[in-house]
Amino acid sequence: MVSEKKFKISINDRTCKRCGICIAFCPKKVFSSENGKPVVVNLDACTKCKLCELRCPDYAIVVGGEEDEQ
Amino acid sequence: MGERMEIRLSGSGGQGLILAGIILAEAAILDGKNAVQSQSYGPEARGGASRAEVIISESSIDYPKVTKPDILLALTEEALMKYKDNLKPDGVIIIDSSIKKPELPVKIISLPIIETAQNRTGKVIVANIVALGALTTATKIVSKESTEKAVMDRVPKGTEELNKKALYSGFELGESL
Amino acid sequence: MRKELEKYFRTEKLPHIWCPGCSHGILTGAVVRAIDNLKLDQKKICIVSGIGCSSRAPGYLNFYTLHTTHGRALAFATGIKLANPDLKVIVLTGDGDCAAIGGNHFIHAARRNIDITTIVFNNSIYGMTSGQYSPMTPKGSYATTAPYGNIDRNFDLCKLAQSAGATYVARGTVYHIPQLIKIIEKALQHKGFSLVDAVSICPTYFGRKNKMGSPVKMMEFIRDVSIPIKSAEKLSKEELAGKILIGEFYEEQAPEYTEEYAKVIEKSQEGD
Amino acid sequence: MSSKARLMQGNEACVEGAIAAGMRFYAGYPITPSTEIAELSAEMLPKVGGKFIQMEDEIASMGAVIGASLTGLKAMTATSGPGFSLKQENIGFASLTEVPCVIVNVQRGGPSTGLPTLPAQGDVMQARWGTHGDHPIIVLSPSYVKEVYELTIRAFNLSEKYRVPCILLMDEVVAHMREKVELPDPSTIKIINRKKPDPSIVNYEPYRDYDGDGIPPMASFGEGIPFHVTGLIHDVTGFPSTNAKVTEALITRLMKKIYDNLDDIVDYECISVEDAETVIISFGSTARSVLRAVHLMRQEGHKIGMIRLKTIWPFAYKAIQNLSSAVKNLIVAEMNFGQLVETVRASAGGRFEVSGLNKFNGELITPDEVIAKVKEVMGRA
Repeated sequence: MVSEKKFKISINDRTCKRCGICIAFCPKKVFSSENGKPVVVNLDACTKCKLCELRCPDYAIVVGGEEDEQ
Repeated sequence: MGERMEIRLSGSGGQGLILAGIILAEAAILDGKNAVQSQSYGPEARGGASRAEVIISESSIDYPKVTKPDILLALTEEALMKYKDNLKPDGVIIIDSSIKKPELPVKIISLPIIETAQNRTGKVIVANIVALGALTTATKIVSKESTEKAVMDRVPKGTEELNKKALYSGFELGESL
Repeated sequence: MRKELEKYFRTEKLPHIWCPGCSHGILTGAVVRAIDNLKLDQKKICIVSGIGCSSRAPGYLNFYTLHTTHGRALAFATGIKLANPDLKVIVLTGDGDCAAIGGNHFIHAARRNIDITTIVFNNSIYGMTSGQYSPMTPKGSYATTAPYGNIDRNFDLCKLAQSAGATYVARGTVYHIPQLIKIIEKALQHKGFSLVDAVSICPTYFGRKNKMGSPVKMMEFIRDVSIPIKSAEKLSKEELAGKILIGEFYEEQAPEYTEEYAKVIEKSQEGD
Repeated sequence: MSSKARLMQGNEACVEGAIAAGMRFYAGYPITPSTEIAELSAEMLPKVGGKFIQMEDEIASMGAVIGASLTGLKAMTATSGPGFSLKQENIGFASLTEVPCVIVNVQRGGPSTGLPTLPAQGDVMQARWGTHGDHPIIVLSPSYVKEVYELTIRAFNLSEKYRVPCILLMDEVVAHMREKVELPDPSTIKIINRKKPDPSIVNYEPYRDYDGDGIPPMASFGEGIPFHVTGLIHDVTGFPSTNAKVTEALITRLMKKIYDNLDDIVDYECISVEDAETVIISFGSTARSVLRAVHLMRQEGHKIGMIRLKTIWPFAYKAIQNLSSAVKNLIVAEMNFGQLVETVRASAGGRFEVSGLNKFNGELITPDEVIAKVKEVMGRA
């Protein structure tokens, strides 16, 4: 699925411990679980509230586009 | 070794004998001698029989405690009873005149120390300084000049005149012998 | 990890040792974000911890960091702060570390109102030693040393801190993370002893022993039982049973210890 | 400043020495018979811009001292038996993390609350092995008030030089007695400060032995180089490790930095040992009783000598090994049930008869008791 959004949500597989918190508490249900691993399935719905990033115990998620990464 | 003199100052806690011991030791140092001062600590120092010890010597002092005093000062009967034995054969005991003179095989000098403090300064609290003055002139263990300087260096600010009066009264007591 | 935060971490030490879903990682992230939001001078920050899961946090953080003995973080921190008041001193501690073995240091650091921010990673359990009850374990909960249910009454650390003399006291949770970051920011800006009781989750020990399910379920539980202080005022004692009160409890400007000691130095040198 | 003789208490000399050595931080908790050290530190430290704090307990005092030292200040605490026991946890921390600090223990009668106002030397082994695990430590013991001053300075110097906690093991007698002391001109006092990292070092590792002398240079919190300190076994970077080789290397280095420098650290005084048949080993105030006994017995023609230990740990093995074979008996005089005597016995390796003169009733061993013991031992030979 090609997103209209100009930003991405990156998930670091190396540090993610698959606790499921990001999936469960995203207000817009942006994530889905693939054997416990979060995958972005609905980027269009993302409002960049960044709660997933703030609540990730393993600093594995970054919500943001290029403008955020500069 | 030479000239090691052991002095024990005894009385009840609160009579200021530890301060008197410190001043005596400082006077000895001013005289150019060595001195060690020690004292009883703890509950004993607050009531009951209390003591301060001073050792004065021309040479260095090894063992720092008094074993056989040359001079014993006792301001209370209780202290006298506790410490009266063990003096050197040529030792001397100075007691306050309020204490009944005991029969002992050493020289005993009875002086109205506490009374003098009361009558001459109006303050019993300086009996320790009166005693120090009397001991200084009676035994000549330290010089009068050094004792006076040591007293003035140690006593609290504002009490210099009172203590000087007490010391001079004590000097007179010792010299009257 | 977000690029601008990387400088605050010893990234080569990650991933950290905490279990999946352990929210100590969330709390450590919150501390770093608060520091970043305030743009504090990284080279002026010293982070001190005691012993336990919480106390591993400083090892991942790129500041002057000190991992001390069990319960003693505040004692070491007090020495650091008094010796060098220019340092911003932050203590990261756990509920057992702070409230049990370190309880005495805690109340006295609060009493002195020394400028230290203490953040308690409060997961209601001794995690590092595998699940014994702490002074913050709710009465009736289970732990490896409370196999028949915990009969100890638990501390309210915020009340304890306030009555001991702390001048900033607040509680947040790992669920209410934006609010918690704000609270930590306020604590860091406060001059004096500040306490943040940060309610955390331990899925591995507290969760399993108390059949609370996954980290997600535990987060949901915290969400459901937390009440802002303002709303709590209208509730009865019965209605408040089992609830976690969150928000800012107390704030006061009072003489700070190291500033008071600076005056002692001045006074001692008068007339020299 | 000209030196001037004055009457000074042992505890007072300790504070004077500490400040001369550069002490700028003191944390403590009141306990007899060490309290004057805290009182005087509280008065004197702010005058030189230093800091004093009375902590909530002994454990906290030791923690605060280590914290202060990590910021670069020379720090000290003082205590007595029960408090010394409480400090042991963090003394271990300072040993492992190599944070310089000075701990004064004015020994009193024990165990437990024991005899708070009376002397003892019952903490000889606690000073060496009080904290758990293998660890380095240096322990000094003064016999004279003047020596309290000198050894307090030396305690700071050794602690800074070797990055090791240094214990000044006093006893109630030497702590509370007042004695004539002439303080030296401060400009003549040798002061040693901890080695700092060379500014050219990139990526400073706080526990790397850069100079090959076993003593890593020490940065301070607040100086700009972030680093980590932990009470866990750590590698050269300062971060925890459970690797067997790392562990072995660390403990070995910690011990070797002391045992490779015995000649620098160990100090003792030999008196009349050249032709002695009986040698008495002693330390602290007990050594003064022994000294008197030696003088008195020499006057009577007895071949008696003494070794007065100023460094107790590491032990003066050489002092025992260097004794001539003319020596028949060693007596260890100490105010305890027999602690240092076991180490002396081990050092003697069967070359000499070793016996203990022990007193543990709250009173100083007297010269007469020393003489009686010597005569008893000589009678046996």
